[in-house]
Amino acid sequence: MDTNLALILVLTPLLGFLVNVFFGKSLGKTVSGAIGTIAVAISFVVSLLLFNQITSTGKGIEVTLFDWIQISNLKINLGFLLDQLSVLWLLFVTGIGSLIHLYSISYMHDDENMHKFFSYLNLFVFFMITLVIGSNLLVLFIGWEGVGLCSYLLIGFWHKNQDYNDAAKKAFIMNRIGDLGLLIGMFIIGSMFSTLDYATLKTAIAGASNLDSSLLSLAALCLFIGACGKSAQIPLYTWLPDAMAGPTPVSALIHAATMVTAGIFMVTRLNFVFDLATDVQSVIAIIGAITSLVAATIGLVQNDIKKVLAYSTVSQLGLMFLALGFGAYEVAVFHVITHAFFKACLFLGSGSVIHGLHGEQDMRNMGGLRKVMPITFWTMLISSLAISGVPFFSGFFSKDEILLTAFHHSIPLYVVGSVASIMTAFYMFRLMFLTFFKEFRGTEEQKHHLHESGSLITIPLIILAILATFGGLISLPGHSWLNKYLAPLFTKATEGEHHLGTTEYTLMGVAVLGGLLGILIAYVKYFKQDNVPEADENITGLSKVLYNKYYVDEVYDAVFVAPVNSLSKFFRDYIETGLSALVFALGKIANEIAFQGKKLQTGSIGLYLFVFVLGLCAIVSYIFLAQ
Amino acid sequence: MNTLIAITGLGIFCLLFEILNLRKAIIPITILGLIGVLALNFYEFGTEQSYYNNMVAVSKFSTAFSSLFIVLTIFLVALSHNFYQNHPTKISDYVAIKVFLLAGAVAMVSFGNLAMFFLGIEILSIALYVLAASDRLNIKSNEAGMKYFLMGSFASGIILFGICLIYGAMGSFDISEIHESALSAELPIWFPIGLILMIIGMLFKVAAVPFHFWAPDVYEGSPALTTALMSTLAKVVAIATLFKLIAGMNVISSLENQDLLNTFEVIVVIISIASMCVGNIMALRQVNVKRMLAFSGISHAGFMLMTLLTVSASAGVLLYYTAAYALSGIAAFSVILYVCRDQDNEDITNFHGLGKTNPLLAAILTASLLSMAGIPIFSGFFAKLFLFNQTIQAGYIGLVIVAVINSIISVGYYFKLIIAMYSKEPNQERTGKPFLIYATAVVSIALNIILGLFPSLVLDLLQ
Amino acid sequence: MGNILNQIGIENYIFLSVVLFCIGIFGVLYRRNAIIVFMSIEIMLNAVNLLFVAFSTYHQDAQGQVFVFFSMAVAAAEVAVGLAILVSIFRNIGSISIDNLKNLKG
Amino acid sequence: MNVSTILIILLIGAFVTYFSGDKLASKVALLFSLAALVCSIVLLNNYSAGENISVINSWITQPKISFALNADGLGLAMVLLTAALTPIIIFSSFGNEYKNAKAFYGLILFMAFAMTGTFLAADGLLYYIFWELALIPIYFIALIWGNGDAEERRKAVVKFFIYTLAGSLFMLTAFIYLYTKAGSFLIEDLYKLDLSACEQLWIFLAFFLAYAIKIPIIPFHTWQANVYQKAPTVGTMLLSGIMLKMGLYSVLRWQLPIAPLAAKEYMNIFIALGIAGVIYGSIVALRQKDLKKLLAYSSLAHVGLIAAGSYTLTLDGLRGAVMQMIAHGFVVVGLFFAAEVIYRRFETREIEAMGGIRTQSPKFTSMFLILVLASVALPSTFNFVGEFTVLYSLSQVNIWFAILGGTTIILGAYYMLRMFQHVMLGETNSKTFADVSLNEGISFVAIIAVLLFFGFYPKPITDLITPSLETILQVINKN
Repeated sequence: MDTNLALILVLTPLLGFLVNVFFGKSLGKTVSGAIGTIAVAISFVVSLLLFNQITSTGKGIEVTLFDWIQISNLKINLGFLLDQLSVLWLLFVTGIGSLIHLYSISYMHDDENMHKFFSYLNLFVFFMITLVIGSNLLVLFIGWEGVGLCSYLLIGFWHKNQDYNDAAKKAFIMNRIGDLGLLIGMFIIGSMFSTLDYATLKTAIAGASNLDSSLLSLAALCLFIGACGKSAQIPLYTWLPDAMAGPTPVSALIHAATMVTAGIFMVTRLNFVFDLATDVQSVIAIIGAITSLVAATIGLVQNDIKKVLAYSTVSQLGLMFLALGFGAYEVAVFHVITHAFFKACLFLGSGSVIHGLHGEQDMRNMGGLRKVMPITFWTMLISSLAISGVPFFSGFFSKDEILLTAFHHSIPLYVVGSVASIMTAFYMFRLMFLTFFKEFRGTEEQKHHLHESGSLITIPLIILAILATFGGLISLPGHSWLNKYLAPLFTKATEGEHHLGTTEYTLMGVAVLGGLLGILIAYVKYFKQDNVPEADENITGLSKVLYNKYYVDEVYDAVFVAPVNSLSKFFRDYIETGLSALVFALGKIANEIAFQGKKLQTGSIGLYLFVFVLGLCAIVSYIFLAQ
Repeated sequence: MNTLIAITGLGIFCLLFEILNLRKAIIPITILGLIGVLALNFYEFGTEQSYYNNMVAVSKFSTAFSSLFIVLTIFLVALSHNFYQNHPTKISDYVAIKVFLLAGAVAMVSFGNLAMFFLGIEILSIALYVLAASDRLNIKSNEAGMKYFLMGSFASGIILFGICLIYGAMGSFDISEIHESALSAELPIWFPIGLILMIIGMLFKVAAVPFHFWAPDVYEGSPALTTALMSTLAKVVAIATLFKLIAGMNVISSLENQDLLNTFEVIVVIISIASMCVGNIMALRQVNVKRMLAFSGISHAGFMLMTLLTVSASAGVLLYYTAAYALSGIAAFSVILYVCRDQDNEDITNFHGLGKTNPLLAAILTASLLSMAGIPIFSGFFAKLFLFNQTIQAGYIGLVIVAVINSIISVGYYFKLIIAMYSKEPNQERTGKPFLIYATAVVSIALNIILGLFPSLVLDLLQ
Repeated sequence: MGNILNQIGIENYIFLSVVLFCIGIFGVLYRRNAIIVFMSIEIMLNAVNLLFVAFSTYHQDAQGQVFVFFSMAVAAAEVAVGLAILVSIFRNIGSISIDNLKNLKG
Repeated sequence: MNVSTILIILLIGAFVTYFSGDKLASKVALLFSLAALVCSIVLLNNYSAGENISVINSWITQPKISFALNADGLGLAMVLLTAALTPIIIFSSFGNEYKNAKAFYGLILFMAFAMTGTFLAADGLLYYIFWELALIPIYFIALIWGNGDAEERRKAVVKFFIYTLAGSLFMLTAFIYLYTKAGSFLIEDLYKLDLSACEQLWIFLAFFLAYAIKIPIIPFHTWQANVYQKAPTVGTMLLSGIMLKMGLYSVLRWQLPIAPLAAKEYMNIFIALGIAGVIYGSIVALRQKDLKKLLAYSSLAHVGLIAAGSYTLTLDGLRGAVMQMIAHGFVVVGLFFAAEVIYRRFETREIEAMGGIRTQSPKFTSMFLILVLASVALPSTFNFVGEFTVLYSLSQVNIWFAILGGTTIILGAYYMLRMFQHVMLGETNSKTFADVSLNEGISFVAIIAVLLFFGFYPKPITDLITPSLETILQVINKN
């Protein structure tokens, strides 16, 4: 029964993928879209059933299909583990997934390769589900690389444009760097505990006496590198902003709501490992904090609406890692969920705007859209309030939890986090004001076609906006349903449960004020004085550095990519030719000797006989000498 | 012994046919006769006998090698049909000379007395002088004949001197007696010298460095068929005789004087290494195929000389090696004869595109070259293998490594020819499929491959 | 007969014929006229023949002298062939100097 | 019925093909190769049923050489690889017209015969003979039917032949030396020998020379890229798909068990060489202009990893190596075939001249992409299973080996995706590109099916090879 459920859960998206690949073109756009959406919707229903089951029984379901890879000391089987964590993830992956599929039916309708788009999306959902419900690290790795592949395919969806392809390639390779880390981590864990299975690993670690903690920390660090790759943390974050080359629904689904949270999922999954590696945890916290700040600062000055959202995603992910670093896994998970809601909503909203403006993404050419697309406006406004941490929206609770935890562990990181969230509030409302208020700054021709998007686009927006509003209720400070729900996962006493004392309230207040402050600045700067960001060329000073993302890409190019390429050229042109010349040289030498030897063969009998006699004398005299 | 007589008789018959105007019949009858002789020889195989107070001593060794010589002669006679088409009057002479030459060869491997040995050599050599110069009007042929004659007779002089010194030391020409006294008596110093002189003379005949200079010039100058004879029959005879000389007198192993033995082995090692290296390297830059094969022959002489280090054990190996080498040589030369029928030279360019015009002959030539290069399943490979095996067991691993390096070099020039045949465009019409040439080529290469598949056939004959 | 060898030791015969032999060799090496080269070769052979005879006396055994006949006959045959070749060369290039025989080389 | 049947089928096939004339040759060859495949599958069943399918007859009495074919799991796995790839390769060539086709296909079958023999031979000399025999057909295939400037080609091919022959002749010397010790060429007698460390070192090196050139391990790889480029694609497939594996297989079968002490002593050096090959190959592959050359260097990188895995002397290493051999065999054949498919349409192998193919040929694109992803070892392809196992075994020896070897994951993705981007993606190409024909499609699908199936379910292969690998390890660790 459970097996069948699990299989239905996994295989329906795969089925959708196959159908769309083989028959998509003949089925026609709407049908293939419908198929894709239904496939994911079915998995969503199944996840609901499973969720129901889990909450009632309270313990996870293990499904083992068959042995996969045999290695001397560890036997890896293809199996699923459906417990609180994975089912929770399933819920919002498939849920938001199906919403975004629905959205895409209308959004991608003008694209000739719509069936391909849906098949990729389904494939992505398939791999994401595999990632989430895998019962051991290697099955997770299948999904892990699989979603990477799908993001590669979807970023490069418009493959005629080589820049997009570059972005896709970049994403894949940067993920691969992380994946190597993940692999190494797996190797170390495998050799330490001779298992990669979560359950056995947990018991093994719990039972293990005198662990080699340094080795374990190394493993944890490697795993974290993997997480960095997937979840776009410093130093491997630069691919995510470029990934906005993909169609907007992709950005919403993969690069905001689901795939990028895989890193958090993995760390939460292996919390029992990370708990033992405290030094690595602090590394995680620091990196998370820095990432959130850096991304936020860059986000301040971006003018591409999707870029802003991308950087805000990076910075939000940073906050989540901050929480993870303090071992407050459930807090991170909480923020993952709320973030999934409002960030998906924001992306879809921006998508609807871009759709309305026929592909215009630069906020400097927008404005005044409030009247023409009210639904988009309101939904996005709600989400922005949520992300800025305005009270009683979902984001308020989750972000607050994180900052609280940070405050309890380390004041500096708390400060960094708070600054980041203030900035978040600012650039989000900068976005809102530039996009929706004042007069329209685009071309007349665009102005003509301005219209609110169709119902297929607005319905998901509304649903997500509602979730973004009330999502916080799942973990109200004080009595959190989420914490209880996740409790069985964690070995240590759960962190987030703060009894609400004065400090907490003051901190809340501070956070709220910070958020409002950010909004206020944005209001003053872009509504009262209604200045519009300058054109690229006359951006100067600090903002130029920020606008160019601290030139990180350029640095990476100079430090890693360029050397490898020049090295490759060098090898190709010199080492290779040199080596083969070396081999040929042997033959050349022989030929040269032969050439000289031919001169000896003069054809004169006298010489021949002379040599004959010489040889004779040599031999005879040798005999005498040897005697 | 009977073999020897029969062969001589056959020779005389050939001359008689000329008188009786039976030219047409000469070649078929000679071939049949030789086949008969071959049968006779097989019949003699295994009988250990000596005739005319040990002038001729028939042994397994002698009969085995005689059969090889006879087979080779059959091929050569078969080839001569097309070769001498243009001047039919001479054909009887040429065939007769070949047969007498064979008689000399048989005498050389079955001598029991140095006199017989000397006579055998001279019969062979004189016949070869004649054949080398046989293309009277061609200066090259004259020059070849002259060179071969001068150096050959010089070498015979050396050999004669050697025989003389040995006689002086031992007071006898009889191998077995020499052997006896070599074991017992205190040897005068000129005995080893005489021995060395004889060996040097034979080394000249097998064209080992540094006594090899004649070979390329003579091979190139002589008519192709003669070259074929020299590079297959003559070389094989010489090396076999040298082997028998050393083995038969058994002086080397019986010398109680150890350091003389070492001296001898050092000399052999040096000469064989030198021959291999010089032969192979010099062959790399040759454009004339006959010349190239001359140098490859020199290198093969170097290989064969390795058997002298393990005289007691390696008679079978030598037989196998010579058979493999000679058969591939015959196959190669029959193709060369066909290709260069009406060319005035034998340059590689003549072989361009043979793979397209005559795939069969091209394949045969390729096979024979591969066999010479020692690529598996052709007998050449097994010959090398057994040789190396012997030599390593005798402990000369360094020598074997040099040999291995040489066989790598040799591939270089053998493949030059193969490439010419397959990857260049044909540059001439090649008409006619002379039956005898095709037959010879096919049969000889077939024998070569059979030897490769069942080496024990030959290898175990002389155990 | 033995007394001769008593008076003159066998070594002297050997030295004599060795000297003759070397004269022959040098003749072959340094003379360019084919005929003279032939003669030098004959000298070599005859040196050997002399030694044969000496040895046969020394050993009191006739084989050596018999062998001399062999070698003489052979020498005759050789020279016959040699001269024949020489004649055809002379016909073709009108000279008997072996320095003209250098077409085959390399 | 024993293993010699396959050899007989292939050999007869070679001759029948040659005499069947140019018209029929390809079909006949395909028929016989399929027969061989069926036969090998039947044999596999008999073997797993416990039937003895080995052969041993004495052949040459002095020195003692016997005609011994021994099929254990490892040998059978490689035979299956050969038997499965040969029909695919032959079938893939149906799109091309070869002059003198009868000789061409005859040679292909003969080569398959020789390679199968190499995988089965249990007598040192027999093995050597097959090993050399395999060299001759590919030499002629590359020489006669190759492409590019004739003079260049000759140089490349002759270099290849002499180079490989040089290596193997030293192996022969080593074998003869072993014979003088053991008095027999039979593999089990050679296994029984216990040689001094010094002897083992020299023998190990002699073998290594032969295998390093064949595999090839850097710095002995200089023949590879040129020959791959010049040879006709069929030849390239045979070389890269099967012939390389001869070298790797021989490492497992002959080199390690016969000279275990040396293998253990200098393990790290040879692993390091292999990994150096991985990095070097990947980096050189980055900037190749010629598609086939790029693939050649990529396969240099992959075999480097396999070699490293085999030299770890751990069960995982050996097992991973074998699985990687099979996986790489299939994927590289597929990739070269893709190159050929492009060449049939565009008449070029220059990457610059390509691009913008995806819009015109969705089917081809997806197949090509799957192959590319397989070659970068995406999980759920067979290559991942192999690569994971090998890397794991390396990590057991030394974590740094795993890290350095693991760079193949990154660099491989880099050059393969770069290649894919410039070959397939971008603005629609001006030249029209017809999508894959049915024949081409079949070959691709066959390869992809194998890769994906074993990617999810490698158990059959693991079960097949593990016992024989364990016995080999026992020999290695006997003292």
